[in-house]
Order: sequence, then C-alpha cells, then structure tokens
Amino acid sequence: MNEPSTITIRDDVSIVLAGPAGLGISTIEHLVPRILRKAGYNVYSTSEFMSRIRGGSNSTEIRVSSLKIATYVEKIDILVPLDAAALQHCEKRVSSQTLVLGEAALLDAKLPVVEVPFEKTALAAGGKIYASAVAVGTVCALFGVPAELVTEYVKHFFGAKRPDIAQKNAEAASRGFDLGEALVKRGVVSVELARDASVKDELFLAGSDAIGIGALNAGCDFVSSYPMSPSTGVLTFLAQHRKEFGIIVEQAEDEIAAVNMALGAWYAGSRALVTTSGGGFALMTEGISLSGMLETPLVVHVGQRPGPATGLPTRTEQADLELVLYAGHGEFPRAVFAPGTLAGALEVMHRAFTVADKYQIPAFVLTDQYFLDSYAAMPPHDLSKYAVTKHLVKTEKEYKRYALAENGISPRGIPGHGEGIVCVDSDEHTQEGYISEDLDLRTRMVDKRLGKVSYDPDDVMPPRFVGPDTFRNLVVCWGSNYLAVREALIKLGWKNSAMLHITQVHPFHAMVDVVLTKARKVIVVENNATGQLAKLMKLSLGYTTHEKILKYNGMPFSVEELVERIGKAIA
Amino acid sequence: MNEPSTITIRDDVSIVLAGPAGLGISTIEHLVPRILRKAGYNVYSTSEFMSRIRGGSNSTEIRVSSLKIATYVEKIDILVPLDAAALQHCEKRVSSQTLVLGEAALLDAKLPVVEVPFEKTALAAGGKIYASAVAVGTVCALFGVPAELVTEYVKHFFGAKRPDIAQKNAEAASRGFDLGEALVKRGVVSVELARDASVKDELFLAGSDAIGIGALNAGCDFVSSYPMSPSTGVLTFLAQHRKEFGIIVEQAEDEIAAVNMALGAWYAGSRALVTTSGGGFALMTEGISLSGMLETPLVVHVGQRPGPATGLPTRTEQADLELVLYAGHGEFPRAVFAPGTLAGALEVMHRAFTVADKYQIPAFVLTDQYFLDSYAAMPPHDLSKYAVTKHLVKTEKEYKRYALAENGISPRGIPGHGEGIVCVDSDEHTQEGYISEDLDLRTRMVDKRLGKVSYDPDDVMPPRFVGPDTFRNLVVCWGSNYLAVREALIKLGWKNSAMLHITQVHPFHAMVDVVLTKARKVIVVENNATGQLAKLMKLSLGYTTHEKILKYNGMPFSVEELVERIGKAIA
Amino acid sequence: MDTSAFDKQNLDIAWCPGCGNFSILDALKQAVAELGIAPQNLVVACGIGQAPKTPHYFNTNMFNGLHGRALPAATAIKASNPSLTVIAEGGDGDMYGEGGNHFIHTVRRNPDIAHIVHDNMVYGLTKGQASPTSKRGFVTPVQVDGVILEPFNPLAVALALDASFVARAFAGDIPQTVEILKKAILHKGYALVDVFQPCVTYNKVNTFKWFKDNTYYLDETHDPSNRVKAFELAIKTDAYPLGILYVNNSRVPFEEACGAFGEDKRPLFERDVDKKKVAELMERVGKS
Amino acid sequence: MDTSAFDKQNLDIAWCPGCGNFSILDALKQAVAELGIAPQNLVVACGIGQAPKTPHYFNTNMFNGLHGRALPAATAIKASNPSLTVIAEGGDGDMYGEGGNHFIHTVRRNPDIAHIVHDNMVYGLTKGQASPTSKRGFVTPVQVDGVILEPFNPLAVALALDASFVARAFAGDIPQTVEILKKAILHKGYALVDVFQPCVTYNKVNTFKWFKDNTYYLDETHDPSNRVKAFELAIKTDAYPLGILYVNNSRVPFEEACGAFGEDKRPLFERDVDKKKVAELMERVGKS
Ligand SMILES: Cc1ncc(C[n+]2csc(CCOP(=O)(O)OP(=O)(O)O)c2C)c(N)n1
Ligand SMILES: Cc1ncc(C[n+]2csc(CCOP(=O)(O)OP(=O)(O)O)c2C)c(N)n1
Ligand code: SF4
Ligand code: SF4
Ligand SMILES: [Mg+2]
Ligand SMILES: [Mg+2]
Repeated sequence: MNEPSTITIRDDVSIVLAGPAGLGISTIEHLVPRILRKAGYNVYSTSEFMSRIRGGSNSTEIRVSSLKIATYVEKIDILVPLDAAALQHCEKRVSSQTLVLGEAALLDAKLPVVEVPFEKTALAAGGKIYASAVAVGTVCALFGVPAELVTEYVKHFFGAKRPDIAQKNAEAASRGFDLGEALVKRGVVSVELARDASVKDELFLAGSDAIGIGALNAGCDFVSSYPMSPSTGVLTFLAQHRKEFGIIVEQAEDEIAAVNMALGAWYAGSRALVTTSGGGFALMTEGISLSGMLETPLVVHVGQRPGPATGLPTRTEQADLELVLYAGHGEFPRAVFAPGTLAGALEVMHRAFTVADKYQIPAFVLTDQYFLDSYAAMPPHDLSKYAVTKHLVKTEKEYKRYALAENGISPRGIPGHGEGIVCVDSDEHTQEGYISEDLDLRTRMVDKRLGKVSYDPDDVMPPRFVGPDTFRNLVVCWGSNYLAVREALIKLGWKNSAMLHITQVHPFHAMVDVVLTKARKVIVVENNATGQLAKLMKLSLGYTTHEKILKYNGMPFSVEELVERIGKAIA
Repeated sequence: MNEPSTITIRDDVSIVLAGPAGLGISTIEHLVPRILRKAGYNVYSTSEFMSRIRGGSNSTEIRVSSLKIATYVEKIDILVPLDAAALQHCEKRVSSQTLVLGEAALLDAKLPVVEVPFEKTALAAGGKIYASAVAVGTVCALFGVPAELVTEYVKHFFGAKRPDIAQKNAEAASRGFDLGEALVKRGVVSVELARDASVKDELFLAGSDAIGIGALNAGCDFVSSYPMSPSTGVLTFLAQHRKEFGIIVEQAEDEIAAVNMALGAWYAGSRALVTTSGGGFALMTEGISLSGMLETPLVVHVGQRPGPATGLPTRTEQADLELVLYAGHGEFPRAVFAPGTLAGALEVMHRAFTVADKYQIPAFVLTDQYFLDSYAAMPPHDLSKYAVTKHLVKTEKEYKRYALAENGISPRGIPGHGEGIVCVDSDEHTQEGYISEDLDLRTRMVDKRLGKVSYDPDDVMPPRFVGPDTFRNLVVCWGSNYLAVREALIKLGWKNSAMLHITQVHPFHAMVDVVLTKARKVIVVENNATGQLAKLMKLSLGYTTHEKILKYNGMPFSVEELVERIGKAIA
Repeated sequence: MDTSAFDKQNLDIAWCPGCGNFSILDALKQAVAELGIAPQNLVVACGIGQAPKTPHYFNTNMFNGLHGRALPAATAIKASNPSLTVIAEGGDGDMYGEGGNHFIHTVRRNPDIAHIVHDNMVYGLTKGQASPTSKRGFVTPVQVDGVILEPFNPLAVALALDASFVARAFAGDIPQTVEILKKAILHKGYALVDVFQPCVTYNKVNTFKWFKDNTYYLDETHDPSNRVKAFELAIKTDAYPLGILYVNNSRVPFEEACGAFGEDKRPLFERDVDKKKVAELMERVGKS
Repeated sequence: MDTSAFDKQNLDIAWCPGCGNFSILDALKQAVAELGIAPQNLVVACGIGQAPKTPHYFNTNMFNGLHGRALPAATAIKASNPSLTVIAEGGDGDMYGEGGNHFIHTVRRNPDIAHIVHDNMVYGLTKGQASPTSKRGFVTPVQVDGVILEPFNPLAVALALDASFVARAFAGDIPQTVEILKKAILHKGYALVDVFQPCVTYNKVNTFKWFKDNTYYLDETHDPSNRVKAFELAIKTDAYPLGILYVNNSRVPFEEACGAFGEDKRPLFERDVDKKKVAELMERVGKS
C-alpha cells in the first residue's frame, strides 16, 4: 500500500488509539494526554470500550486543539490501531484525511497505512510489551514535544512500579519518538497547533474524579455502594481517598443495603452518598420512598448506561431521567441534577448535598458513562466557595422530629446529640415520629412533605443559556451534551439560535420557562430514544418540543453529527 | 339518654358495624350482607381497618338499597358500635338521623342510643362470644327478613366448625332477631326498601375475588408473590384454589424473587402473575426492566395503599400510577389497567394477560385497598367470552428468539418445545439472543422493542363514557372511583356534565382524546395528592385539567363528598 | 430494676393480649436499664411487622425503616457514631425472609450491634402466612396444605458464617432473656439473639406450651467457643437449646476496622470537611 | 466424549486467556454430553458477571437474567416444566452477594436444579473488587487496605440449611469436575457445586497454584450423610476439601411437593384453562 501524501492538521487534531483490552492501550491513554498538556496543548480524551476484560476492540480519542474543547468528534486525524480488529473497528471513521500509523502487514489493512514499526521497535527495546511506550513516543513527537519531556514523564509514570521497567519504557518511548520525528521530517504529517499558556494552571480530570471531589467538598463522609459500571469509578475514587479524609467507604452486599445504609448514616448525622447505575438504582426504589417518608436526606449519583436491564454496560445513554423522577411509591418531593461540565459537577454535588440536607429530601445526580470516563481540562476552581452547612439541631428534652413547621421543614435532630430522642418512622406518623392512623394528621403530614417543594429560588440551580439574546431557535439539552451542543452551534455560527442547558432537571428553575417562552422553535437534544426531557418540559411547563434530536446506540453525540442534525433543524 | 323518635329509612340504608379487631366483627361483616341478599336486597359492603390484629377501631359499612349501588357513603343510618371506642371512632359520621343501637352504659355514649342489650342477650345465650350473632339477628330483623332464613344461614355458616357451636350461634341470632323485631314493632325504626328479584342471580364478590377469578380465567397458572396488604387477598384466593386448578402458587422469600420467578415461569411457557403493593412493586423495578429487555411477558397486580414507604398499610390511595408507568431503567413499552367494577376486573385481567403475551411486554393492573376489600354484587358474567390464546410457537432448528420482525414482535418459543433452543438475554443481544456490542444492531433492537407500542386498536381498552352526549363538563377518573363518581353525577342530575372512566391508563385508547376534545371543562377525581392521571393526560394528550378533586387521607371518596365537590366544580 | 427512664405514658399497644412481644419489650427495657444505658444513647433500628413495633413502646431513639432493611441502617448508624448503643430488632419474616441477604452479610461485616429477632414462626402483621422459620406442615391461608420448605435455621447459618455471638432466648422466661440480651448488648461485635416468641393469634402450633416443652437451657458444661459443637446443637430439632451457643471474641467490629476512627474518635457528624485538603487532592489528581 | 451437540461455531469468547472459566465450560459441556441430555431439554439460567457468560458459549437454552437473580428464575423454569434439566450458573458475587437471599431460600425450597457457582473470590467483570468469598486482607481498588469482612462460606451455609447436595470442585481438574457436575445434575433436588476458579487478571492471590496447594479431594472414608462432619470440613481454612461433602436424599424436590404435578404430569404450558371450572368457582364464591 502507498503512503498518503502529506497531511497538514491545523488547530484541532483527533488522535485515536484502538486495540483490544489488556494490551497496554490504557497506558497510552494515560500518558499521551498528560505529556501533551505538559507541552502546553489543550487536550481532551474520551474512551469507548466493550464489556470485557481482555480482547475485543476499544478506542480512546485524544483531541488536541488550539481552543479549549472537551467533546467527542467522529473524525479521526491520526489513527493508531494496535491490531487488525482495531483498524476494522474504526474503519467507518477513517477518511482520506486520516493518517493511519502502524505495520500494514500486521493490520491486514485495506487502507493506506503509514508504516511505523511499533512492534519491531518494541522488540528491539526489550519486548513486545513496550509497544505502547513506543507509540507514546511517536505520537508525542508529531506534536513537537521535547524528547526529554516524553522520556521523563514515562519514567515518572512507571517509576512507581520498578525502576528497571521505567527505564526500559523510557527507552522504548525514546525510540518511538525518533520514529515520529522521522515522519515529521519526511513531511508525511505536519501539525499546526497553538499552545496555550493557561493549560498549566488547569486541572485534567475525569468526570468520575469531579463527582468524587465534589462529594468530598460537600462534606460527604459516608459512601455505601455496590459496584456497577459506569458508576464504580466514583466509588473507587472515594475509596482511594478514604483514609486521608477519615470517611467511611463500604461496599454493600447489594444496592438495597447500600441505600438503607446511607439512610441510616444520614439519620445518625453523616452525609452519605450512594453511587450506582440504572439497574442498581432500580433496586433502591423502595429506599428512595423511605427517604421521602422519613424526611431523611439522601444523595444518589446515577451514572447512566444503556438499558433496559443489563443493556450495554460500558456504553452511554441518558435514559434514566424518568426513572429517578418517579422512583418510589407514594408522593414526596425530590431534586434532580445533571451536570454538563467538570465545574458543573463540583457545583452540582454541593447543591445536591445542600438541598438534600436543608429540605430533608432525596437528591439525585445524573451523569453517564461518556461524562464519567472522559478527561477534560478545567480552569482553576475555588472549592471554598461551596460552604458546607449541616442542617442539624441539638435536641431538647421534648424534641419532635416531625414538628409541624410552617414551611414543612422540621428541625432535624440526630441521636446522641442533645437531650431528646429522635424517632423516624416509615409508617405515617405523629409529630413525635410514632406510627399513627389519625387520618386528619395524615393529610397534614402529606401537605407538610409535599409543601417543601416550594424551594427558596436560591436553592434551585439556574439553567445555562448560551447564544444571542435575539434567538428564534432554542436547542435544549441536559447532562453531558452541554459542550457538544455548544461546539456544534459555534461551528454553525449560531444562526438565530441559542442553547439552554438544564442543569437542574427537577424542579425547573423559573428561568427555564422564561427562556422557553421566547423561543419560536424548540429543539431538544437527548441521548435516548423517547425524549425524556422533552416530555418533562411538556408536563411541567406545557411546552411542545418541535424537534427531537435523539441517539441511542450507546455512543455519545459527536460534534459533526450535531452540526448536521441541529443545522438541519434550524435551517 | 333518651331514645330518638321514630326513624324511617327509605330506599337506601347504610348500616355501620364498628369495633375492635378480633371481637367477632368479621362474623357480622360476613353474615349480614349475605342474609340480606338471600332476602332479596341489593347489598354492598366496604371495610376500613387499622394495621393491627387486635384492638383499635375498625368499621364495616353495609349499604342496602332499592337500587344497584356499590359505593361508600359517609352517612350512617344504623350504627352498631361494639365498644365505646368504636362509637367515638364513628362519631363524625353520626347525625340526628342516625340510629345507634347498643348498650348505652357500655358505650359511654354522649349520643342518644337505642338500648339493645347485645351482650346481656349473648350471655343468656351461652356467653359473651355470641354477641356478634345476636347483632346479626337484630340487624336482619330490621329489614323484615324471615327469622328462619337468619337462623338457617347462621347455622350453615358455623356448621363447618362444630354443630354445637352452630346451634348456639343460631340461638343467639334468634334472640337478637327478637330484639330487632321488637324495635320495629315499637316503631323505633322502619325501613322501606324495595326487594330486587335479580339479586338472586347476581354474584357477591370482593375486588380480590374478581382479580383472582379473572386471573384464573385468563389462564394464569403460576403465582409468585410476597404477602403485602392489600394485595395479599389475591394471593390467598389463588392459593386456596391452587389444587383444584393444578396451578403453582408460591410465596417467595421477597418481591425480587417473586418477579424473577414469574419471568422464569413465562419463559418456560407458563402464564404467571405477581400480586403486590407499592412498596413490594418498588423492589421489582429492576425485574420490570428485565421483562422489557427479555421481551418476556409479565403481569403484575398492584393493590395500592397510601405511601410513601410503609405509609398506611391497610388504607386506600391511588398514588402509584406514576410508579408503574416509569418503573424500570431504560426504555420499553408497557400497558397499565385500572378497573372500576368487578366485571371490569374480570375483563382487565384477561386483557392484561393477552396484551402481555401478544406483545411480550409487562402489563400492570392497578387496584387499591378500597376496591379489593369491598364486596359488591355483579350480574351474571359470561367468562367464556374471554378466549385464552397462548402466543407460543414450536421452535424450528434455527429458531431465533429475537428475529427482527416487521412489527417488532418475534414469535416466542419456549424451551423443550420444538427443535430449536431459546435464548433470552438481559444484555443487548443478537437475534439469536446472545450478548452483542454491535451498535447498529442496538439501534434496531431499541426500535423493535419500542415499535411494539403501536398496538392493534382492538388491544387497547376503550374508556367508559357515561352521561349526556352534549356535555360541557367532563369528570375524568380511573380505577376504583368509577361508581362513586357516577353515583354523585346521578345525584347531581348530570347538569351538562358527563364522566369518563379511563380503565386502560396506558396507552390511552383513541377515544380518550376524542372525548376530552369535546369537554369545555375537565375535572379530574383522584385518590392522591398530586393528580397523577391529570399529569398523564397533560403529557400524553396535552390537556390541562381545569380542576382536580383530590383526597389522600387514606379513605376513599364518599358519594356525598363527590356530590359536594363535583357539584361545586360544575356549578 | 427501675426501668422508668424507658417508660412511655398513654400507650396504645397494638399487640394482641397475651402476645409474646410484651415479654420481649419488658425484657429489653430491663436489660438496657440494668446496663445503665441512657435513652438518648440507645438507637433501635427496626423494620415492619409486629415485632418492629417494640421501639414505639419505650423511650429510645428509633429508626423504623423498611420491612427487612433494619440491619444495613443499624450498621451505618453504629459506624457513623460508635458511641451509640445500637440494636436491630424485627420479626423472623423481616430479618430472615425479606432481609435474609442483609442477615448473612451483616454477620460477615460484624458491626457492634445486638440483633434481636422475635421468632414466632409466622407472619403476624400480615395475618398468618408462613415465615422462613415456620415448621414443615404448618398450615396457613397461603400454605394451604402446609409448609413444604425446610425451615430456616438462623443459628446454624450464623455459625456457618462464624458470627461473633449466637444465642437463643424464649419470651416466656423474662429473667433469662434479660441476661441473654445484656450479654448480647455488651458483646463487642455482632450478636444474634433469636427469641422464641409465641404468637397467640396466628400460630396455634408453636404455643407457649410448645416452646416450654421443646426447649432447654444450655448449662455450664457447654463450651461456647466450640463452633462445631454449637452447630451440632443448632441443628437439633428434638429439643431446642436456649442460651448462648457460641462466642468468638477474636473478631474486630466493623466500625473499628473500617478505618474512620483511627486517631479521630469523634462521630462523623462532629467533623468538618477540610476544604484545603480537598483542594490539594484536586490539584494532585488534576495535575498528575 | 463427543460434545459436538453442544458446540457452537465462530465464538468470540470474552474471557481472558488462561481464565478458569474455560475449564468450567469444557467440564459442563462434557458432563451434559455424557449424561445424554439433549440441548433442547437443557436450560441454563444465569445472572451477570464473567461466569454467567458460560451458556453463551455452548448450545443450550438460556435464560440470562439479572445480576444475582438466576435462582428464582431457575426454580420457576423447573417448576413450570419438570421435564427440563435446569442449571443455575453464576459467579460468587452474583450468587452469594447480590443473590444471597435467593441462595439461602432456594436451598430451603429445594428445586431439582444444579447450582454451579464459579468462585473466583473476586468481582471479575466489574474489574476486581472484593466478592463475598474474597479472603481477609485481599487488596482491591475499593478494599484499599484489604478486605475486613469474614469470607462467606457457601458450603457451611448450605449445610446449615440442610441442602440436599453440597459439593466443591476445582476448575483446574476437568475430569473430577465433570464427575461432580454429573452427580449434581443427576441428584434429585437442589445441588450446590461451588467451583474454585482462578481469575488470572484480578485475583493474583488465589491463583491456580494456590488452589492446587490449598485443596485436597475427599476420599471414600468421608461419609456424605454426616451433616456435622461435613460442616467441620466446610469451615476448615487450612486446606479446602474438594468433592461431595454432603447428600441428603430424603428431601422432596419443590416441583414435586408444590402440588401441581399430581395426576397431571404435563408441563404447565400444555394445559388449557378449564373455563367451566372457573365459572363454577365464581358461582360458588359469589353465592356462598
Ligand atoms: C417490601 C414489603 N413487603 C411486604 C410487606 C408486608 N409485610 C409487613 S410485615 C410482614 C411480615 C411480618 O412477619 P414478621 O417479620 O415475622 O413479623 P411479625 O409480624 O410476625 O412480628 C410483611 C410481609 C412490607 N411491609 N414491605
Ligand atoms: C443490579 C446490578 N448491580 C451491579 C451490577 C454490576 N455487576 C455486573 S457483574 C458484577 C460482579 C461480578 O462478579 P461475580 O459475580 O463474582 O462474577 P465474575 O465476573 O467474577 O465471574 C457486578 C457487580 C449489575 N450488573 N447489576
Ligand atoms: S398477631 Fe401474633 S405476633 Fe402479632 S401481636 Fe398478635 S399474637 Fe403477637
Ligand atoms: S477477569 Fe478473571 S474471571 Fe474474568 S475472564 Fe478474566 S480471568 Fe476470567
Ligand atoms: Mg413473625
Ligand atoms: Mg467472581
């Protein structure tokens, strides 16, 4: 096969590394973005992978850009397939503008491949397992990263394990670097990309990290969960930092135990978090209702993945909004958040804990696999602005847990803190918390619980409006689609259109209504098959969505796809 | 205290028996309606009771009428309180028109009481425990029932136990009868009520019985459930008749086992039912989603009670509509029914099994405590008209469980029936039923599953429209409120108003839209606090309800209450 | 013993006259009174059924949660604030049926709680269906021809999982039950007390008399450190042993092992989040 | 033995090379082939994890349900059609963690199914967290300082509930595993086979070698009718016995006891509802 002619990539590069699970791809995934960032580039990375531990075909996209981007694109500028299956896996995304690097013979390629002897070089460096380090070197070289930066970082990364392995990998990376440099010199590829001085101040975080940090920063001190992709990353993150923060992180026997532990913990004064995915959350439904009845706060993070049932465990979707909105028998208030950015995740976690505690209700944070497993840069973020207030009282002798207060919120005492005793009851109950069949009291207690939803406007998170004030079309989205929709609209030049990201999905902030009223045409973008936010807008505010842009194959929206579909919708 | 002057009760009598649990009230409850029916009266009975086995105050209302009624009224014409607490319990419902029968001293009564020495007479008849039989005799005598009919029926009822006890009870009833006759002769009370020849052809059934019979008639042959009020009656009914029908009725260790057993049973060709209440259903949420993904049919009966959490276990409410509408993570179709009459329950059970089987989806039947625990008369009903079709195929060698069919419905094979093998999978899957990460196939499988909702119009149950065709106001209700709303409107003389009972709550029959379009004012009557049907009408059809008549203290609507509240709304 | 600190006034107790639950309530009040526990420091977590109504009838903190789910809540309460005395209480259906999974895993987790199960071998509150401990042949409205499942054996299962304290009591004997409960509460770690409790309304087979006739107390000759011997006793069905079958003092309670109470002994609610530490963590993670 | 009736073509097996699951798959295929079971009459019900993928890789009816929920489904499948051979299969997390309640109650219920648990002492599919059978001290990304819970002991728990068949196998020995599986499948009633299975990716402690070094086969001297002795063996942690620990042939399988297959032996799906009988019932109930 022939080498392609020179490719020049400007301002925005998408590198995709693909290969079977367990073949070192996760090493490349980790190293390349971090080295490029050290070199001063804006970097973003996102992975898609199969529900298996070894084999199959996974891929990671690393976007490097002159701009601050953090979204998935379909196009591939540079593809590094680690085996033939990987190349096939990415085939649809390969165009004549794609540079495929690798060993043609090994890849069984029908496409033109720029011959780069990763494996041969690895063998020379000491063994096949160094192929990933070679690839790291090659890719970094294309971006003109200084050679020492690469080898030093590689050494630093492996250093933790064993110095000899670190040295070998650094050597392999160095050899790979030479291969990449040669490509540049030969003029096969040239990358023209602006560096960005602010990168060094930024933090490079996964969505999971942000949720975990956000929880700690909101005073979370108790975590009870059962592993379930894609939410396990949050559990792992918090477990890793458990000791440092003196918090409890317990893997429960099942999700039902997890949610009931969390309620026990809140009852005793802790601030508990449960992290799960749709199927696990489904099992917590009764516990959610218990939170509603006990008026014991609860925060649950739900990392969405495609359902129903087991579905596609490692893929992404936004189809559990209705699940969390209506989970639990009987009627009681709740709050639902869905962050669109890392900073948003930090804020949302704080709001979820605050609202849950202040209003004594369950609060849910909805993310998805795409959000949790992607790494993006975040500008410095002041965490201290999120004050943690524990809405607790020291009890007096005659303390009544469910004292009928004007606003429905009875001061919350906890056992062992004060003179009183604290009784909470899942039956309908008296002000003291004892089982009761007084049917007039029943009505008052229902009114008390439901009355709490008239939130202080300060406690509802406003949506994010972006675009010209004089818009005709409004593109509405929630959760992880924020940045992709924004980038698509920027690419489309806005054209009389604006966007609204609903970060608190329930209850809606008053501004949602205000903005919707102005729109002539409402377009909703959702990663599901039935348009759950559109339904909620109809139900809560009476708005009919004119066009729904939906996707439910397990992948997130790409920017190109949104440019095309939104473009058509606003044409 | 003085005796009240003569009371004449015409056409519609409400007798209320009240007392602590475990004191023979259930005997009276059982006997009086049946004896009065044998005497040719239209009878209805409904109970309200506490969540305790002994003590407290429960009451049963027995309505006897010239008309065919089957609803709860607030007024009490004749009250038989068995103790002081019982009298207090019913106090609010007692008016100057109420005849209170009993022993004033025992009742610690502030109200006028017609002295009837139930206890003294019982002692004379052999012991305090015969007081209930005495009361049965007294009440029946007021209605001019022949004495032998009373004693014979009492003997027949107790006969099953021990003949000597039967004899003693009959004697006590006879003595009670004399007391009643004396009251009539003394002119204290006179009841003027038409007998109805058709009563003898009718069946007197509880809602629970109708659900159970309906299930058997729909070919239900497997029941797996966990006890939970008020749904346990259905489980008990089916367990009692298990042997006779050669079916399996198993008490599961928990609700999760119950729903997964039911799915296993359907997979193997059985027609399984689960009966539960809101809290138990909440635990089945993940299993509901499994039904959606496996395309394995499922029928769940949910007897609603007030929530959240444990709530009021023995009371009534209609607050789990949203729970069943949205239960389960991911997106998949379902059907929801809520019968308003006994005949409706028979039909609905058949429809639920039929739709579940034909479309391979979960189907839900929503009732409530009020519906399940009330006894009403039903005209003769031809059960044979509900044909049972098992939508099963004998498999061929290359059978594919999820063959992509035009209408989304793949012929359903079962193991051990044919040449093929039958594989169902909770992961996204191939046509053969094996786990797959083919993302294009994913989209097709979602479309296949969701595409099934375009039901054959014959498979959707039409709503019940009652009233003048030229109406302005439309009163909409669902489930157990049908008869109370109808009676209230009849009492109100319709006044430009009609009613619509939505028996299949999801998906709506096309006629729902047609009727709603004609209404100038839409009034919704629901036994919950947030108007869940009203929300669904807004979401599905875009209709805003002008007025909601809601109640959520654990009691059903009384006719009087609806006359007042609907009357105001349509004024 | 003066139990007045735990007494409540104007109680309308929902149990049937003669129910074994009254004795368990009395024994429990007496046990906590004798141990000198303040009501403010006692928490009873319970589920749904007749048994879990117990904490409604005396002066204590109460977490009355869901049917079957008291144990996870109790575990978390104790872990959140180890200075509290925590009891999980419920019926045989509650704890071994609906809550069976929590039972086995709480034994493994070993929080320092006393676990009191009112074992009446029937579902009382829902009117008499079989419970996991119902004997074979027990006839109910659902088990029309009698129970066909092997009865659940809570003691044997606890022993199989090396529970740190395994005992059985009989509600018909308050003084002995008080002693057993006191030991269970004092025991450091998970302590199971399965209490035989007559249900006078729905269990006409396993009556007061039946329990009296079919039980005996273990005497000093019994060695509670012998797990195999305890198992042998636990699976006997001719006569059921009462008393403490097994104690394993080598197990560390969950809240001690979980790592949150190393240097800092304060309950979690008294601690404040160290914002600087969070910021440092974010910096470290984000710039790695 | 020719297992071709169970072979599938063009398989893309998702397990790691060297995983113990391959051997269990081979052993199972061989066992059912040797027993002459037709694929059409075999049903494998399973949950979610690496282990429950097994029926995707051979020719059999499959009910691949939810994580932890295979046993209730398997029980109902067998009861709906007793002529099927039914196996429930899954991992240690699946069957003893999420599904723990079904495990204990299925032992009590005693359906005639073989229950095969791939016990790798770790959560494989979700990348290496502790499972209920993980040993103390086992370090994972969540159990950062090692497991602090007492390991779940499936054999001892099964014995505590008088399971009708209790065995342990080791994936490293296919021929013996085949024999044990055959006996379990032939056994009339619930049969537990806990199979030690090395996970080469996430369990670097309990490796092939570890299992080899820490297990031994029971010999003829072992009396499988002795429940106490079996318990004594089951709680040993110095060396783990392999083979059949316990058999109780006196227990009647659930589907026989449930009353639906008295005279009429047909599976439920072959029966039609007798509408006349329903009408008569309605008449009887409604006119009582
Ligand atoms: C999830 C759920 N399922 C079922 C019930 C109904 N329920 C309440 S108590 C109970 C069983 C009571 O039996 P047990 O636990 O033995 O307590 P007892 O009344 O005998 O003391 C049941 C099934 C419930 N409240 N919640
Ligand atoms: C309700 C629910 N919770 C959690 C999960 C995620 N999950 C899938 S497999 C698994 C554990 C796997 O461990 P094990 O059962 O031991 O099987 P193995 O992979 O080790 O064979 C978990 C937690 C799930 N699928 N469903
Ligand atoms: S039903 Fe049984 S357990 Fe419940 S209170 Fe009555 S006697 Fe006690
Ligand atoms: S992760 Fe472990 S159990 Fe799973 S396939 Fe790999 S080796 Fe086997
Ligand atoms: Mg009980
Ligand atoms: Mg495992």
